[in-house]
Amino acid sequence: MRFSFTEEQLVLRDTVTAVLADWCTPGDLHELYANDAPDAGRSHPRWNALFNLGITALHIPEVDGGLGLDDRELIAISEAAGRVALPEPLSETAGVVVPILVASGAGHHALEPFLDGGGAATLGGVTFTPSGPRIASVADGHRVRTSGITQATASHHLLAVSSASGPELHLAVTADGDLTRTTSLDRTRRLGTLTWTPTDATRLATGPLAATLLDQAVNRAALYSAAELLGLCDAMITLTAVYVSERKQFGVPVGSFQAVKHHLAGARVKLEFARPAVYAAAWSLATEHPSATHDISLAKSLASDAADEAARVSLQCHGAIGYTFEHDLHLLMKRAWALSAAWGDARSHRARLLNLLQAERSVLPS
Amino acid sequence: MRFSFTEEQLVLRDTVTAVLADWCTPGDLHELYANDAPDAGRSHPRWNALFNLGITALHIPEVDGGLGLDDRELIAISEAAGRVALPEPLSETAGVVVPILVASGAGHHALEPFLDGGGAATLGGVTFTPSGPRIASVADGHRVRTSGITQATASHHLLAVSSASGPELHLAVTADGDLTRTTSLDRTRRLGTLTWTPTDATRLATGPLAATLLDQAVNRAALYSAAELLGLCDAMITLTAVYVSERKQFGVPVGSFQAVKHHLAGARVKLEFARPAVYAAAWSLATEHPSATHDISLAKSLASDAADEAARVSLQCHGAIGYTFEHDLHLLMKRAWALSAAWGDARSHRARLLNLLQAERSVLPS
Amino acid sequence: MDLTFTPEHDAFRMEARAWLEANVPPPGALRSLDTAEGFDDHRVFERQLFDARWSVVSWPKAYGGREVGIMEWLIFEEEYYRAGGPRRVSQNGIFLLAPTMFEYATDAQLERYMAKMASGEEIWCQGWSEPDAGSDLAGIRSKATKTDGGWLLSGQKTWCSRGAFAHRCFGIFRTDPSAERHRGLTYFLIPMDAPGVTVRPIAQLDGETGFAEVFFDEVFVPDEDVLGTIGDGWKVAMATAGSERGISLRSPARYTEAADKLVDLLLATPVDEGHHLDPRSAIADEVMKAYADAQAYKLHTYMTATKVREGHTVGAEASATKIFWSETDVAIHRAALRLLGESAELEVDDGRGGTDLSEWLDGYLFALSGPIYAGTNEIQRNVVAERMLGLPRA
Amino acid sequence: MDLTFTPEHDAFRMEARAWLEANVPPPGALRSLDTAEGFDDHRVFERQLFDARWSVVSWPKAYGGREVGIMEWLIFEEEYYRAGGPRRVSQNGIFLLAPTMFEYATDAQLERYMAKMASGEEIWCQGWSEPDAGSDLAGIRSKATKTDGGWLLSGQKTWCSRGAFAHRCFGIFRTDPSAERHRGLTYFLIPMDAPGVTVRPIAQLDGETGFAEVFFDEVFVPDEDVLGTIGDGWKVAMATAGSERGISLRSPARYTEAADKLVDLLLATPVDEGHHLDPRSAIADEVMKAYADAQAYKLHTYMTATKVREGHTVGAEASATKIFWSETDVAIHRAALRLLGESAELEVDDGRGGTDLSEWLDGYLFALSGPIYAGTNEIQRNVVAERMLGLPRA
Repeated sequence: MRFSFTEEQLVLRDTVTAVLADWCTPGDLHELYANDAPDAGRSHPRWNALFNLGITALHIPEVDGGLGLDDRELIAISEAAGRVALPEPLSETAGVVVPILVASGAGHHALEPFLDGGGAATLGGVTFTPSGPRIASVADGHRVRTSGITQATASHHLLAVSSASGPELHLAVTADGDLTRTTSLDRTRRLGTLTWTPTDATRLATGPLAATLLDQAVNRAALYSAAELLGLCDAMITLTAVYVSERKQFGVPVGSFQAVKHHLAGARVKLEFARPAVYAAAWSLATEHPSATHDISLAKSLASDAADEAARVSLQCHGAIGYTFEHDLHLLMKRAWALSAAWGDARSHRARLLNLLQAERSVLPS
Repeated sequence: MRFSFTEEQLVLRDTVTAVLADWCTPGDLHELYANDAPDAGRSHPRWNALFNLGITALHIPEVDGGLGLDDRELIAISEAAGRVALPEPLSETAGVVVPILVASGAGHHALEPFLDGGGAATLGGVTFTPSGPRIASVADGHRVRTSGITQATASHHLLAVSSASGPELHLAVTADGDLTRTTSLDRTRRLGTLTWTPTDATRLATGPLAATLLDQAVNRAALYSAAELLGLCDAMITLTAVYVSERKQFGVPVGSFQAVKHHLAGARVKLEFARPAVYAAAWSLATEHPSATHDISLAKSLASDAADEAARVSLQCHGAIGYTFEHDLHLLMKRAWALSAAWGDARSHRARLLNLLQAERSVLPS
Repeated sequence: MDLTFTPEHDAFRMEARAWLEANVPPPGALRSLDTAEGFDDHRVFERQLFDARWSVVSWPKAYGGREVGIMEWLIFEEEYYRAGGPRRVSQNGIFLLAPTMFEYATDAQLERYMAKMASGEEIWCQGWSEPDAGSDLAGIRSKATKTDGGWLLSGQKTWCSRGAFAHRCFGIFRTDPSAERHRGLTYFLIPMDAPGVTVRPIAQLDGETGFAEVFFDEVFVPDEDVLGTIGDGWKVAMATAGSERGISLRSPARYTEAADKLVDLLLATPVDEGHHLDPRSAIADEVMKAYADAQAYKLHTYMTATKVREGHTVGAEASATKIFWSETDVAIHRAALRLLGESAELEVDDGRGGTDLSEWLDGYLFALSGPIYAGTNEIQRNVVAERMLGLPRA
Repeated sequence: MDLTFTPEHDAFRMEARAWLEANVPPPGALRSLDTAEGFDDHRVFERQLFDARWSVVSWPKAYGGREVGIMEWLIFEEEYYRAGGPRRVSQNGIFLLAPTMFEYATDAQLERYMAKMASGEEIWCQGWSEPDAGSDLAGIRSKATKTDGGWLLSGQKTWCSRGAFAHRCFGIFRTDPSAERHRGLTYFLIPMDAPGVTVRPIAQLDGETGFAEVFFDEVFVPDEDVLGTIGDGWKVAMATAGSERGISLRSPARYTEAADKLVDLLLATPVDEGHHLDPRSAIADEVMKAYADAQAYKLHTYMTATKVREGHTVGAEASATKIFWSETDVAIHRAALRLLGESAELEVDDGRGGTDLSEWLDGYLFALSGPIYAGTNEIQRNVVAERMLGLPRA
């Protein structure tokens, strides 16, 4: 039992944090909001700066040319990406698609883009329910329409499901399909719908393996949303703490009022106790611990609630200024709202937790 | 539309309040706690003082010798009784049993004790569920065992159900049965179980009429619990406001701290908005408005939540002193806890509200 | 105690309902209030309301009203929300400024402004807050100095709702520079097209310009546009603040209609089978809590209206009311977004080839401002504690 | 990052489990801790624990401990709650006083007190609060004046947990009457049977005497029973306060065990058929929230324990921890009472011909004191805001 990051893990996280500080400023996000054409704000240099740190190859075994690391490293990196509301598919690529590719037994060819091709990948067409993934891809003749794709315009590859004859998992090339943009309140999520053609070349898995990988993909998406929510929480609370320490009303900083203190203290306590649950779930997932599903639902439910609370009190403590488009708060708040609901909200994950506990108890002798 | 009490109604309420101030002090309640033998603390003078105001005859038509008034008068009286945590079956007698007797068509003989016999009555053996009353009376040979009777040792009559051959409503004489005491956290609720014998003489109604009256009885019990909760809320908040204005810490009254202010303000707001709902439900019931069931569930859900909140913040704002047996707060708080759960807690009443709305919508053309 | 409406009330209701059913534009037909085009769309509808004498039912007939009482006003509002009437672009004028005008304005002022306010010809914005005076209105620094025949106003106001497109502004300025806090303030009625007025629109959360910063550089306002007495602006302004927080701004129907739609949304949400805990039931309780609060607000308003009609005034209770309606509004819309789940963030087809916020998301963003504006709920809780419960001031 | 236990940890766990399974009395077998008889029942069990060297596992072997680390302590606590071990009557001594003793006591003091504390031979009560110094400990007025060979203590302490039956008391008294607030205080170890000590038991919510007022009238305490330096009592006391709020008082197992039982209660609660909103599902979410918080507390504790073991100290985080465990405890028990519904208020057969609070009701009443004692959660929130978030002091 040693529940903390290693020095190496912290160094890697801090390196990523430093790169993000350069390449993902509030100004960059404001620009993306201002200029929301389908391919706008796409920052090849930003993605390359992250890619060059090897993050997308993190989960790839060393024997295949990757870093041979796992979720214990990546979880802290995703948290850092959340802190700046990164508008790139970093968690999607490194936390979901690449590990699924590795687990699917896909060969070197499939992994290559993520080793040295600048590859960015995402997923879509599936949502979380307490009883399992719900497939939301729709057949369109020989093609498949997959909606709900995050960072769609920033991704080269799409992990998606075709369910024509039983569920199949595919890795589609976005440029080969037709991409249409969906407008989210958080423009920087760059949601989209891809209509693509399943082929032998795109097929990753069928039958039970496809179902297992799909379960894993949704669990991974939930966990990495939770990690980003931690970062968002922290960023909102910090931004607000600075603001209320400076902003004066009635001749004193508003942060000296007990009501403001208690709002922020409450949010901070929630964050403080959500964080270990997210890290523990990353450990469970990386070590294939039998409690991984339980731990991911625990993590997502706590992180979603913490983020809702942090968003609520941050807006309230900012007062009217937080309600403006030009202030930075909304950049964080809208992402927090979206991720809190994405891949199962707090309630849905608590529902799954109860299902798991109930199943466990019915197996045990009474 | 004139949503307020008449002068006469307010005078009646204030008269009752004055009598309660004399006959039901915190000291009286402490004594009842201290001396909790089955028949202890029974205060004939207190009941007689209330009886002499004619409250038990309030619902009896003038032609039968009663006051010919209704729930619009009684609701404010029950609120006043709640304010002092009255340990007598005032709401049970005047708010539930007598109106049911009147509605059942029972003759003068049945009503007589409540006109000039000092009669006190209560009910038991039934609980609220969102889908209707659940009968909790148990057959015991020819006898019936009825539990969950409030103010059992203070009541001469018991409105109870026998379900041997279809539900029947009876008015049993407590002295004719065997009464055993049940211990509640709130000793002053004087809960009990009566084993009694249904006879032709006790039978009030059978068949559909019995079912209808049972529905009404449970609705009435819920409404009058809500009214008492309003009084309890108000009393807890007032007691606490006085305490925090006097009690000093860090050299100032604790009531000057914003956290304490906001706790109490929150509770007061909840009370402020629960109150009209309780009064409106009394009006609906008295005027046989079709929304009466809806309005009672609305009232009980709001009053239960308001009382839970008032109890919570009152204890917190009192600090350790509120946690002691010798302080008055627990007299109010324990009653509030009990009544908040009794006759359907807030959630159960919201569940019934949703059932009602769903039924309504399925009837309406879409 | 009587919670039924009279036959006259019922007739009034039916007349309003008939007109509204025939005239309220379908959802989305008017463009967003917070755009220049939408602002005009909404003014056209205000004119229709005015012509049919529905825009300000409680006002004197001389200014386009019907001189009806508070119950009729509540009935009209119920019908307006029931019919899905659009947001009122003239709201700041008719609900916030007008009650103050009727209390403090000269006959000439009433003559000059009220009918145009009622018809939407002149839209008013509010000039309350300043960068350093948000919740603390007494900290106002914008000043007015006397000049021949009037005053020269200088300073900066912010969070002026409707400020981007409005014709006139009402607000308070410091006329006695030596006085502090609540003293030496005066209430002015200001033309937005006067020389020296500069408007900087502020985009709100959804990117649209619901409010503005307004800069005043020696803006001339004639003596006849002072409302009330010189130096008495705080008292006059507090009358408006009372209206803003009190019952007049927020018709209960706004919440009961939204809550009813929320229940519809709940009942239309598919139940997910295959597991024992039904999350729809878990959210159902949150939905019904919001529904119950909307109903409670309605009944509370009827009780308050009865008091008002019988001559009582609403004091600190207005603070309790403001806390309650603003939090109910958030609760209703938050529950809806929870029901919508992952799709809550998505915009919907606006019927004009673009997308727009869904009704629920738009309503949520709007609701979020409730606990902040018109005195934050933190300030209101202080008022409830100190004035309703007698707790000591800090 | 490694969340598994070593084989040595597992062996330690199994040894503890075996002993506890064989020795923990069945539920209700010991009478209530807050009665004279129950106090003795619990001391008998403490002696058994001590004899098997389970009463203070992390202490030096010389005083009955096993000198194991914080992880083993957590494991023991997990097993203790898993086995349904009774409330620890020696808690104030072994969890609150002992850490301070190990930091400040002389060897002679340790020799004199620690083994008897560990065996339950001497039960300690705390003497912190005074009638006018509850959350504001710096307002202490009880004083100690120097006399030959020791000090004479006078004044009044209140809310002394276990005070009605304890043998010894630890607390701070003002030794420099001219000093104010945090200065001039000294920490004393006081025999409760000394002349001049008067105990007034205070009945708590359930009518039992969990705490007491203690009056001191020139009570002699010898110099060797001063803990730490004269005048340094605040610093010494804060070390105890840190323990009280920190991880040492509240084992996560206390909450995870209760939360697991809560889930069992939920799954055993009958579903009411015949209506579409299943109230069990509505409460289920509240149950699972409590369950999730208990799990979160456990994981947080593992993380804190890792830090502590690696030499970090716990500062303001202890305030966050205290807020979280106390509110989690209330949430778990409140959810259980909601599931029990109307029967929640009823007492249950105590197996000795009487009735007693049900486990859940008893747990709820106990939990309610959590947000109040050891520094109210309001004070703790101030600490979190000022020390963890850097907000300005009022």
